[in-house]
Amino acid sequence: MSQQVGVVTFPGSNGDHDAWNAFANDLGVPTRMVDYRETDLDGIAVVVVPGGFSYGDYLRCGAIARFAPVMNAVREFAQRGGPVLGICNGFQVLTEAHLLPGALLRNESLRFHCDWIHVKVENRSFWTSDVEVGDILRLPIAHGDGSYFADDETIARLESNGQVIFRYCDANGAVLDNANPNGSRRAIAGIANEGRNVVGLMPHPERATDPLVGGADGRRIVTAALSALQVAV
Amino acid sequence: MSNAWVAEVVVMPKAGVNDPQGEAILGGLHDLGYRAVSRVRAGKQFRVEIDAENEAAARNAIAEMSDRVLANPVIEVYEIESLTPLTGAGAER
Amino acid sequence: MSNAWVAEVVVMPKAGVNDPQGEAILGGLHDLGYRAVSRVRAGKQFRVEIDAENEAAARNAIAEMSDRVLANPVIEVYEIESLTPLTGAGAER
Amino acid sequence: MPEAVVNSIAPGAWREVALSDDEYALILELLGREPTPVELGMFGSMWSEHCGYKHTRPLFPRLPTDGPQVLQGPGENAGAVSIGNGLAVVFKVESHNHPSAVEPYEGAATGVGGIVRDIFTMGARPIALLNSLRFGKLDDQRNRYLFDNVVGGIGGYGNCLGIPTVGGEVFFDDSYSGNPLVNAMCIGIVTEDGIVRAKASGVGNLIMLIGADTGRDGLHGATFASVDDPEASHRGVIQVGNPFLEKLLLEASLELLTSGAVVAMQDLGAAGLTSSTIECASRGGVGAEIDVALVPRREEGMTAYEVMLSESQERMLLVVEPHGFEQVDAIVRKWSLHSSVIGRITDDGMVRVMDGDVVTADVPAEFFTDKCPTYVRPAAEAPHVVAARETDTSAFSDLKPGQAPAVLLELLSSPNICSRKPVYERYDHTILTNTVVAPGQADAAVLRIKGQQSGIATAIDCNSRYCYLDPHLGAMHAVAEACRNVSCTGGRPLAITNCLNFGNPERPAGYFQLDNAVQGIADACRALDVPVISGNVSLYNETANSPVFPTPTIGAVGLLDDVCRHATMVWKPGQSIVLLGAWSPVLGGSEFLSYWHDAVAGQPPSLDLEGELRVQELVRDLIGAGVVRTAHDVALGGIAVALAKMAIVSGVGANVQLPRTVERVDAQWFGEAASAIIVAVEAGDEERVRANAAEAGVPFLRLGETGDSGLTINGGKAIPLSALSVAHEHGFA
Ligand SMILES: Nc1ncnc2c1ncn2[C@@H]1O[C@H](COP(=O)(O)OP(=O)(O)O)[C@@H](O)[C@H]1O
Ligand SMILES: [Mg+2]
Repeated sequence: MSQQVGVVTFPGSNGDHDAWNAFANDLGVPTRMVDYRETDLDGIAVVVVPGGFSYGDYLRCGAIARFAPVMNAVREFAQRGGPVLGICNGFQVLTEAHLLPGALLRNESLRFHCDWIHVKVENRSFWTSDVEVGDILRLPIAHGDGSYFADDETIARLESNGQVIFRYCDANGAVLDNANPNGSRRAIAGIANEGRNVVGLMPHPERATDPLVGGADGRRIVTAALSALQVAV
Repeated sequence: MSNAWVAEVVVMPKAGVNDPQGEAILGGLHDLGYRAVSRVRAGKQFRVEIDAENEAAARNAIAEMSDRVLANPVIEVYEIESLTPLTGAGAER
Repeated sequence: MSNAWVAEVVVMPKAGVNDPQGEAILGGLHDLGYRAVSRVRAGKQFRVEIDAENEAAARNAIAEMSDRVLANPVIEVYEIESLTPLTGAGAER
Repeated sequence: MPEAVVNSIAPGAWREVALSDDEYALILELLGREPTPVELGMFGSMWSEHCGYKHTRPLFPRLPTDGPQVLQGPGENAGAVSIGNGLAVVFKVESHNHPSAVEPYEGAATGVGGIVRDIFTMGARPIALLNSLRFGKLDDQRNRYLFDNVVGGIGGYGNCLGIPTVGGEVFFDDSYSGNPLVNAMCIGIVTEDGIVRAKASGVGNLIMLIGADTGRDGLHGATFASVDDPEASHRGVIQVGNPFLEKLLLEASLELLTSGAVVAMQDLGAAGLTSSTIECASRGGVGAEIDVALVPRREEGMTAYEVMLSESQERMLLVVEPHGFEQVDAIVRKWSLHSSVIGRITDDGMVRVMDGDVVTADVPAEFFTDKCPTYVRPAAEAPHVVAARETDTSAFSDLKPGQAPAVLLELLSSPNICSRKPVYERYDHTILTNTVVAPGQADAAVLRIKGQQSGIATAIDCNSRYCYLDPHLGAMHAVAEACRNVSCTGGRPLAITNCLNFGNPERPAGYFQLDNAVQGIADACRALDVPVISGNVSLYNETANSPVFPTPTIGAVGLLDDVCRHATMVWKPGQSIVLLGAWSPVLGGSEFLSYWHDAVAGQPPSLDLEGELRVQELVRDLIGAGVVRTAHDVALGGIAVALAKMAIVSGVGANVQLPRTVERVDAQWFGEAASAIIVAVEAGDEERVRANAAEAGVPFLRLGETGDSGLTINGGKAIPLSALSVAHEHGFA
């Protein structure tokens, strides 16, 4: 069976098309939508949990989606070391599902915030294998609940283990308060699990794969999928 | 001398007002197998600490601010669920 | 034979977790002149109607779904504030 | 007559559903009997301004609606135009003013929900939203609350649906205090042969309802939007939107429409089940029988009347062939929704409403639609408006030359001119990855169409101050400006949609405004060769008998043959700045006069539609040829504000001489005029642009050149870019 990117969709996902477009069209790799009711991930080599408002984001973002049948398969996949990327709502789902530590709270401003921002690559992971630590990427954000929170102990562990993958910064790479769009602790924009195969981030690399629509820095994240797919592009 | 009080105010959607959040939670609980749940209404709870001379003054102030700020009377109703003197322990809850 | 119950579950941000909503409300109240308010915490309240054989069964089920679904223990604490038999009147509240 | 009906109508009960005595008499005459209570409620809604267009239908024939590109004009849920290669764009604008005045978050949110349903009902996938918002001044707390929550509601709904909000406008004036205007526009894309019309047919076909359960939400919303009693709309239960459900409904509907099992689809908007059933039947020239007992309810104890008039959101009516039922049901369930068969199509032209075995209404569909009375009212311009217009603006003391830079900074931070970023950053404008030109970058948004070389540009506009001073001229300006904004990005305007927001038409002054504004739209559309393909009307926008400024909002959509060849407001250092188009700025109706002298007065700028057409064509051609990548029209605040905004977004200053066509300093800097577009070009292209302009008969005036870290006007002291930006960025703070 061919090795594909699987884009998981829940009721209320709305970033699924963008994720599909980034992988299938811009990267040109075999990609399929994986319905939340599916229970196995046969043929899937890379899992993407896209953005959106799963179950309306009612209760808490990702709180209901994490119980969807497909999430058992995603958990097993992740435990086997399979690469998983959770974007925005997908990041929230992964934290609710305890595949990543911490939680995402309402933006400090209490407002939805859409803009192009910068993040700095802080550490290596599956999803940062095509960028260098220290690189600055310009990506869009679009969320109301993106303020990363974990208790002090967890934050300390993330920092010392090098699990902080992206941090908000200004265009020159300076991590400043006014470059942190949502009040995330330690300006954390994205983290990885201990195995570095599961990454969640609030910015949208999949919306930044074509300069015509604002920038292509996100392409350097999604290309990481190629190594898992072993396909020639 | 004034005292400190803590009030718990519950704000719920008015009867008849659509509660999409409650519906989504109900749906989620059903999918999880909690089929015995027949209805969920989702609202807000505020814990307000206030200085006031006496209980009546505290209650008045809380009622007024619930009306004006905490609840949106067009779609919500509020209730002061409790009003108690603030003790050291309560403050940390 | 099973009975209907109604539970009120309160979910509040854990101590130490930022509560920007509570802070914003506090600021808003101060602007409106309610200077005696010293602290506001904003949480959620769920009113869950459930069928269960008896009170203990209802409480168990509600506790389980609160733990698993209604609250996220990383950031929140919950409390079952009340659990009462559902009467006709309650259903329409 | 329905035999089971015993209830009779209490004297005067019709007034409670906003029907006049004469209208009630007409109902008696048509029916030859008393209506039932349900029928009365249905007449009240269908004959409201909102559904029946009583005051505007007689005016509509004036509007041009044809063109080779038009696939669907007014009359359906939305209009459609061809964009070539077998594709079409579908679009419409709609108001949600009255609900937003009462509950701004939900009012605005459900406004977005409604317009999005109009688009996907046509079979089109929504790809963009715009909005046009008007409020009273922000020093009033209630207005601030309305502004904040309307923006929140628009974002809350659109963001959850995953449709980017790519443009809009926000305007503040006292006339809107307590009666904000909330107009939402949606654009969708569909293959030309995929366009679906809401025309019921096929006797025996099933009528199905999908989406939300029915509650008591917004009972009589349509009626209350048609009387100028702001308290009236409090009486119903406020509608609370559920964008999550709408997202499921959107996906399910689009899948249903391509399945072939669905004959017609109609969303439930104002007057809910009543209007959707009647409109679907009457468009198809058939009858319909539905049973309210089969409608799933959210509430217990609802009457037939309540079910028929509920405005619960996120519902769709389908007409389905009997054998298609299974297929429809399967698709609906796949999207976690449920469906109910609530009736059938009949051949007798009657709309019959059963409640179980009881007939509660039985009326020929055309009584509700074609027989709805229309009114042409006496029109007379209000004397105070005449007086305002005839004010001699030269009597206002002029600014001293040295004062102008400081006034410029103040204007830049004024509510009508300051940066809209605090608004549009609350809207997702990057989702769907089609946004080539985002909010804040240009006069219109530009979207790519995946898989195509072409793209579309869109803008929504209305200078309602001009419309107040001269409704005919003002409406022409609105059309011209919307099209000009599209042209400034390189798009050729294909068609417009309009939303007529006015006060009470039963007053001569109100009718005068409506009548003249519609004529103005018609005249401008003819001259600019853009048809009107859809629209919406909201009358009775008044507080305490004081009407809002007449506000005919115009949404325009244009086509770029090559989306890579577009323009923004951004210029580069070392370019020549050129003004294209005639330039004779006036203070009449200007933002400056309103802001600085607190005067809404004077004759607004004149509009030469032929000159307008020429300058727009020229700029589009230059953009299409790749010569111009920077264009911005001069609008609110005049030429100094336009140049400052360009400098701010570019992060690059300029050195310019303002045209000396007027004596007064204030008019030279801040006077307004139509049909003028600032472009920046490489120095080497300047002569070519001059020649093209001469050929096209468009005045050409070199203003100066870009560069530096400040804006130098008329050789004065440079205003630092940082000062301009700070002023502009913090206007709402
Ligand atoms: N309500 C709104 N929703 C979305 N975008 C808006 C809204 N109001 C303004 N904008 C965007 O902000 C930018 C600046 O608006 P405005 O100052 O009206 O522009 P202009 O330069 O045409 O006068 C435009 O891109 C516009 O589309
Ligand atoms: Mg403009």
